[in-house]
Amino acid sequence: MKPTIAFIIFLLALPYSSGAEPSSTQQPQKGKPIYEKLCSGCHGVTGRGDGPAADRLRPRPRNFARGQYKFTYTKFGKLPQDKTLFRWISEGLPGSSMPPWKDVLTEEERWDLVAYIKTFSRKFARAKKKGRVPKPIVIGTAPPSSAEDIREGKELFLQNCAKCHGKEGRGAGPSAPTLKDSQGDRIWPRNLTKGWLYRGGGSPEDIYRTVATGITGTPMPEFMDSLSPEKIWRIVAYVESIRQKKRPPINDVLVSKHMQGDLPSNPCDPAWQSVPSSYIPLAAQVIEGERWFKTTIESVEVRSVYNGAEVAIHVEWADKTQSPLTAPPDKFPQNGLDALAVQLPVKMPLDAEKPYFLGGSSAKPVILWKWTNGGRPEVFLGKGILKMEPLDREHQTLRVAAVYKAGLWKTVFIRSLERPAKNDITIEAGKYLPIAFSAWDGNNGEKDAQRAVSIWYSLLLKPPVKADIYLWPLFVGLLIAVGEMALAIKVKKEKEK
Amino acid sequence: MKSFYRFMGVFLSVSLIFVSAASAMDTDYRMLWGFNPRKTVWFVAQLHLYLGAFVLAMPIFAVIIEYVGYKTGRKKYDLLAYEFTGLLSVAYAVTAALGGLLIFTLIGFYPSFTRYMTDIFGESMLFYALLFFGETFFLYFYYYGWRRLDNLAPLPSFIKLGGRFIGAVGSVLSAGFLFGFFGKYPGAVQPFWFVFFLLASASFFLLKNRKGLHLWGGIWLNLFGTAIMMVANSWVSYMMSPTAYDTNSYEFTGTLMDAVINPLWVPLGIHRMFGNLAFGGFVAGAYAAVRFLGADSDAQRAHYDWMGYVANFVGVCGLLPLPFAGYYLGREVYSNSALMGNNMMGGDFSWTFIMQAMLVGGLFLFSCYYLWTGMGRIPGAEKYRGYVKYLNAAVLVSLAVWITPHNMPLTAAEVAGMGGSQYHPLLKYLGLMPAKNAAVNLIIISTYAGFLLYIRSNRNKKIPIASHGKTARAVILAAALFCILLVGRYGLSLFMLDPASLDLPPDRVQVFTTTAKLLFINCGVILLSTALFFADRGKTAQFIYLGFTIFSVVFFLGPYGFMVMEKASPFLRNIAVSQFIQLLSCLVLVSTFEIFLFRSEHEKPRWGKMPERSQYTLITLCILMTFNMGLMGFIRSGLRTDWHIYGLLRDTSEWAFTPSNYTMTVMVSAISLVFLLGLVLIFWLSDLGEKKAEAPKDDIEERL
Amino acid sequence: MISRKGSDMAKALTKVFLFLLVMTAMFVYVGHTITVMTGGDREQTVGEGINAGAGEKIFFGKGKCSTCHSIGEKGSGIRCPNLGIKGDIFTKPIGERAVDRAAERSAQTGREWRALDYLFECVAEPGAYVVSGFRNEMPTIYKPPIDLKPDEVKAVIMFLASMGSEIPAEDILKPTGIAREYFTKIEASVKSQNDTTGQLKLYIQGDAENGESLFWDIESKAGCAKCHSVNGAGGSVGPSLAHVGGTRTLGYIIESILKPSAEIAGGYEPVIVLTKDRKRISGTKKDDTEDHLTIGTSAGEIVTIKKSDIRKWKVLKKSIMPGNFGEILTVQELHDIIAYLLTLT
Amino acid sequence: MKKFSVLFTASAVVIGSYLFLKYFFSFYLQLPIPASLMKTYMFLIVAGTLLALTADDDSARKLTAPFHSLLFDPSLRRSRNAVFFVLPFLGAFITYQSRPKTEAPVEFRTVHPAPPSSMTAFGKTYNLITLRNPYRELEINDPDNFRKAVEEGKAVYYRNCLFCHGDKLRGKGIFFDAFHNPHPANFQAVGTIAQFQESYLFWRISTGGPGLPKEAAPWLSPMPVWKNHLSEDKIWKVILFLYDYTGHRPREVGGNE
Repeated sequence: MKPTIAFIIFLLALPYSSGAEPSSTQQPQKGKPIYEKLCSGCHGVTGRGDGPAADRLRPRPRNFARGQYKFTYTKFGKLPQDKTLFRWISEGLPGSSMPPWKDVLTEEERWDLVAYIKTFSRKFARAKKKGRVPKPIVIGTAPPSSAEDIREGKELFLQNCAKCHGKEGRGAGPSAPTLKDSQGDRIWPRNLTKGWLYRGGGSPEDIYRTVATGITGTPMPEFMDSLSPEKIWRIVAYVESIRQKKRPPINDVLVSKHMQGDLPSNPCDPAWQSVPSSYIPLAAQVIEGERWFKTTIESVEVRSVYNGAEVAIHVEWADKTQSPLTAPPDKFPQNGLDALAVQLPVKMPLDAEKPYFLGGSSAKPVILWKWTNGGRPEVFLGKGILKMEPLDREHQTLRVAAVYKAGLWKTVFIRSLERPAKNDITIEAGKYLPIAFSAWDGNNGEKDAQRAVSIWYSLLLKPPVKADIYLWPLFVGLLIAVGEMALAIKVKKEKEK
Repeated sequence: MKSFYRFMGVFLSVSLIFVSAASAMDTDYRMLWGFNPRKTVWFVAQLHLYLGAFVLAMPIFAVIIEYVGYKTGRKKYDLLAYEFTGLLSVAYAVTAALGGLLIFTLIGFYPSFTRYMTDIFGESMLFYALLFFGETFFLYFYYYGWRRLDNLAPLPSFIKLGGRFIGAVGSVLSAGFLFGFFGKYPGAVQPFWFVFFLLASASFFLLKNRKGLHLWGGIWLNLFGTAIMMVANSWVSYMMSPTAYDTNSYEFTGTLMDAVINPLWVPLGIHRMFGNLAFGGFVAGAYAAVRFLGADSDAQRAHYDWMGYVANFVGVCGLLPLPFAGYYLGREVYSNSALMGNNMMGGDFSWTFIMQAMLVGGLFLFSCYYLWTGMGRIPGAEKYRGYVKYLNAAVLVSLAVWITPHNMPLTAAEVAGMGGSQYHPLLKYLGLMPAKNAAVNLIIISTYAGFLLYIRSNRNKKIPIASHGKTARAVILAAALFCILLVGRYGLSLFMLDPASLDLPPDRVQVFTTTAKLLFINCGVILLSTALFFADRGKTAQFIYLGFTIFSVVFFLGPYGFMVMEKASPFLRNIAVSQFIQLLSCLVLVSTFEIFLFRSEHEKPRWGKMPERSQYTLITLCILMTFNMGLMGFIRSGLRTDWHIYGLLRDTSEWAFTPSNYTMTVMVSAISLVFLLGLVLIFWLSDLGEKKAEAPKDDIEERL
Repeated sequence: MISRKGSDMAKALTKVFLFLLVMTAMFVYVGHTITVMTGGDREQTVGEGINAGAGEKIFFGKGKCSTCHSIGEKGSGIRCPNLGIKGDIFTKPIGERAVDRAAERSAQTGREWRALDYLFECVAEPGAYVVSGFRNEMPTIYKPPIDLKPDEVKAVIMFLASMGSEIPAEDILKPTGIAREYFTKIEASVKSQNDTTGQLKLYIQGDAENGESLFWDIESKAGCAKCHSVNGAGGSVGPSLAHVGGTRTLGYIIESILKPSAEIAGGYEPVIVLTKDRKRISGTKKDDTEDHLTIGTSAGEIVTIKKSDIRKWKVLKKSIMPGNFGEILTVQELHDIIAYLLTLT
Repeated sequence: MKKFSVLFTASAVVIGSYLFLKYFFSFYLQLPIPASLMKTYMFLIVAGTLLALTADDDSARKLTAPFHSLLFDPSLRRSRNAVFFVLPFLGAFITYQSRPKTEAPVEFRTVHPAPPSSMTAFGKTYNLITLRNPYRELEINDPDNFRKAVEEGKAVYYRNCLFCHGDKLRGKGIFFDAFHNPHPANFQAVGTIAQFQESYLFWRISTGGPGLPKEAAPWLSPMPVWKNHLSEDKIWKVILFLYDYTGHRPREVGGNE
């Protein structure tokens, strides 16, 4: 018995063991080979953030030679503590290309690595010489927040943060398209609603730290001098309230609900709120043609309903700018068009064999419903990612509506279930229809093959629910109740005995 | 009344056979009253088989118990045997009637198929009907003669002498079957008929006194029953493995005997006999359990508890060899048609076999459980209580391995998680033959170990070897010799095996020698443990040999099987045989030791002191066995896929497809329900006609 | 005994009965779960045409190849050689392996073997050159109980060849050389099996020429051409018989003549029409529009009737083909006609 | 508390086994355990625990004691009523939960399909049976240049492969979520590159997803056709890097056929 419990405790405790104090014997020379094997691909052998992968990553890998570190517990621009570096090496920076290394490297190796990284910048040696020890800010623990705090936090947020992060926190503030970091690279304010992508960690203390110390080397300033800790905690409370903590689960089936009457054709129709959404992660199109590595559109959220005649697909995604911009910034003049395409096969596949997920092929083409900001929706026959042939517009029954608001595009695609032309697909209820998505962020310079893509998912028009899924539970419940009754009677009799 | 049923049953069967042979058939399939032919025939045939199994098993059961009573001189065994025989007559009549119904449905629904079968088997069908008269005669003799022959009054000396003479001559003649003087036949045909006729002849030695005469009648009742089963079996097995046909025209060209002695005839017969024995035991156990639950006095409870125990014991005796009989049958199916064999284990029926594994595993598990709960009624069993959980764990782990499929059902998300592969990288190995073999062997060993603990519970006084007589020593040495011969001979044959005979390249001979060496080591361990036994280290001897067997069968040959499967897969079946032989040797030797190791203190078990759940265990065993038989029937019939007679006569009806497992469970459940309810009815009917015997007093050791 | 102490026994029986029901429910539940998990009721997949895709379906379906052979990680059969890449022994897929094996066969027999020849040999005579380490236990797949047709055999070979070989499809469709020999063997075996099934083998002794004249002579007792066509000639009331010898089994042909109603060819449903002027017209339904019904009568004419003229009409279960050929034809004449039909491949 | 001990042991064993199976597979082996199998095993564990604990009367009584006292103990009246009230709803809820769900149709694919005997790329035809990595011999003959080639391969990897196959070559690059089915290959696992000859990798890299044979579902794989983006040279070098980084050895040509 006891061993059992001990074992369970042991199992539960397993993932949570990690040290935090630097080992006394950090050896940079031991860190060097590790660095060269594991880190130099991105950060470069010389630590200048110029590894082979560097220019294809967003954000660029850290340039250690500058001695500027982003998420530190020290004041803006100051050198970080060793244990901060240790933390980011161990846990990685969520949402960036920096993975956690604690599963590969021992604690000692990671400390050695910290020591080695510090040798790239002379600032550390100089500071050591002068006996300057990095002073961490005081954070404390997050106070409990009330609705009042959140409201006040929102006020503070609108005053201090909304210029870049936007009123809704999606990073779509007015100055968002103009930002660059200290190396002159374009940089986007964080979309604060997607909480699992916070680079510097997602706990309230982490958020406090970022607000208080800013992010060195970026336009994110430190607020610890201008705002009192209480105010910062209120901002944290507000940010916490708008942030979705975990990435939604990925579901391979997009379920379309049956409804009576007309489908909601307005993307902002409140009816859409009651339809469950599916989270579809997108990847940059790194596969064909002019490849593309730095997408800004990380995912789309899809909802769908249908009635006897039509199906509506509601696609929603975060985009920090509505492109084309009315006034593009001088520094980054790309000004393409935002767009989104829904991809379907031309024929319902009879077995597992589908068209090529990336735009089809000439042997097995796909249908693309493409909406472009400011243009008319078009239907293409896709025979490859770059071979999209527009289909005759007359026969099309596709309608698209789109609304941009506070960093969020919402679009609705509505089409008849019946195929509008012979060479097109009839959408049938109860069948798993392959479906895929492509998205373009114009202000990020995306067009044609340079876009974000998804793999195939399944769209299922779920036939209306039958009553028996409620009847069975009712039946079982009643059955149990009757059984209980019998038991109660028996117990009573026995007690009387 | 009963004779009327019986008469009607036999008459119906015989007349219908003639009708079927004579009727002019102009159509292949017919629908009658809108019944689904396939399901109707399925239903009737399975019901007939259930009752047939019951009717065949009960006499085996009764005769064994009666013989035990005769030898030990304990009256209560005799009464028990009589009680069971009383169930027989009504069941017999119903079985015959159902057989008639079956033939009628076959003629009705499948006329041209029935005609085809009649063309080949017509004569044996007539013979079949004639056998019934013998069966009926001996049934009457056995049942109604019981009271009159229930004493040891000697028979006239000419009968005694004649009996001995016939017995001696018959035994010698029957040996002729073994050595092939009456024709050479493939597979186990010769040994089977040797045993059959040996039993028939040896039974004459019993003709010493009146009780002996009665027992003789009982044995002949069984012989007729077996013969009837074997005749009917030949039809069924012929449908699976037809012989003697022209390979171009696919027409039957042989004689009746060619068709009867088809490859699966005897394997199926052996499997059925053990199956019937287990079935009979479990049905009788369930009967006792129901009587126990409804009993109104402690005396009755004690009686039915004891009855349930005996019945379960017989059931388990039938159950233990069943996996091996099944393996033998399966192997013959493979040899006869690799296609059919593969469809059985890896094709359409792989999942049905997973269900079968669940049921058989359940049988073993609940048999063990019954023994464990049974320890509660034995004083002195407390000291073994602690082992129960380990045995339980061993059985469960084996069971888990046994029912893990190779190709497991996965959701799309799981498939994606494994990169699109349909096999689990690790668990797939549990689905392969070597793992299954190891698991089955471990289950049997664990059940056996539980049984050992059980019988040891009230035998706690060790007997020193010096106090045994010569006979005891001789028996032990004989057992050891038998085991050494068994294991060593097979080891030697593996050692000498030519790789070419298994179509293997010469360098794979190493696999053979490794296995052979293991068997030789086993012989050494037999010697060692026998020596230990003679040095008064009996428990250690048992422990060493059991331990070695577990190591060798489960932990060595189990994993080794995977290697063999990769490198020399034809040898895998020899591995399985090695496992079986070692296990058998272990059961024999350890049991022999056990007999001479302790003296029974005769601390009486407290019969009747059993919790209700143990009785439900007996009922569960009966239900599981019934389901299992139905499921096996489905497999046997389904293996022919869309053929009436495999490869010879195609089933072109619209019901030729293989039904799903769900359809199977629904059908089998329905048939089982009808059968079990019918059984209650039969018990009730037979109860009506009987004068009530006094509930026997416990443990009256009454010499006959 | 039950009746005597009724209450105890009745209670026990009730409990046991409930217990039995619970066990049964569990059993059915397991069966249901397993059936759902394993993809519902079993269906036989049949490939269409002669191509690798069809061959794959046959491989995993009707041909039952996959019960013994796996392809790489796909399938669970282990008794026979893996046809993909697996472990140390099978480092090449079957198509590629066939090249090596063919070379070995050439060395053994002194004839020139190609990969294609080897594949045909594997199918036609599996025991001829068994892979070392495996038993010679492959059944003859073009004989019962698997009973593949020659085209299905070709499809399977095409599927095997598609894994790593470069054998052109035409070579498999029209095999030459050693492959041709084996294919001829397969065809011969299938044919002899078809022609001699059961008692039907009697019927091959007819005179096809006489049968042909009976078929085409409308005035004769048979006069099949009244309704049936061959290569465009003849009537169009019944189905065309242009390829009946090659596409239908002998048994089917005989049954269709003697028992025309047993199975009615699709598109030739017999109808009976009662017109408003009390005329009965029976025939096969050729076309059914909103206002017209076109039927081919048993006399061999095509009649179009206005729906407005029809009082009643219905589709029959009985073929309009005369069912009395068994009576009006002599056995010899019947054999002759069948012999002629068999030439129509 | 004493009388709960047997019940507690039973629950501890069941829950412990569940956690063990879950942890063992998902953390230790990093493999999913199929839900169907998990269900079966848990059924066996629950049944086995019950059987073991009811095998003798004493522990059976102890096991049922809590239920018995729940039914009969007057002081537990409230709990009894609560349990009686909750049970039907619980049953109904479980039934509702077990209604058929919409799951994507299962699509099996062959993960490591058989390669063709030859392939064409870079204007040449390669015989994949005899094809060797031209840089492999440097490993013994010229270790310095071999290292150089590996370093060049590393650069290729970080510029091209990193995004899917990840920093640690475990197949968990930044696009892992988006390309989750089929997911990028994990080169560290023993079942991937360690199983193959270098020519196999050359084939897979050069022809990418669309070059897969049908049984491997070429329409699903996002693997680019690298012969369109990389030179032959770079492909061979990146292969060197994959083996070098993971410490695996390529399978030697020939085997023991």
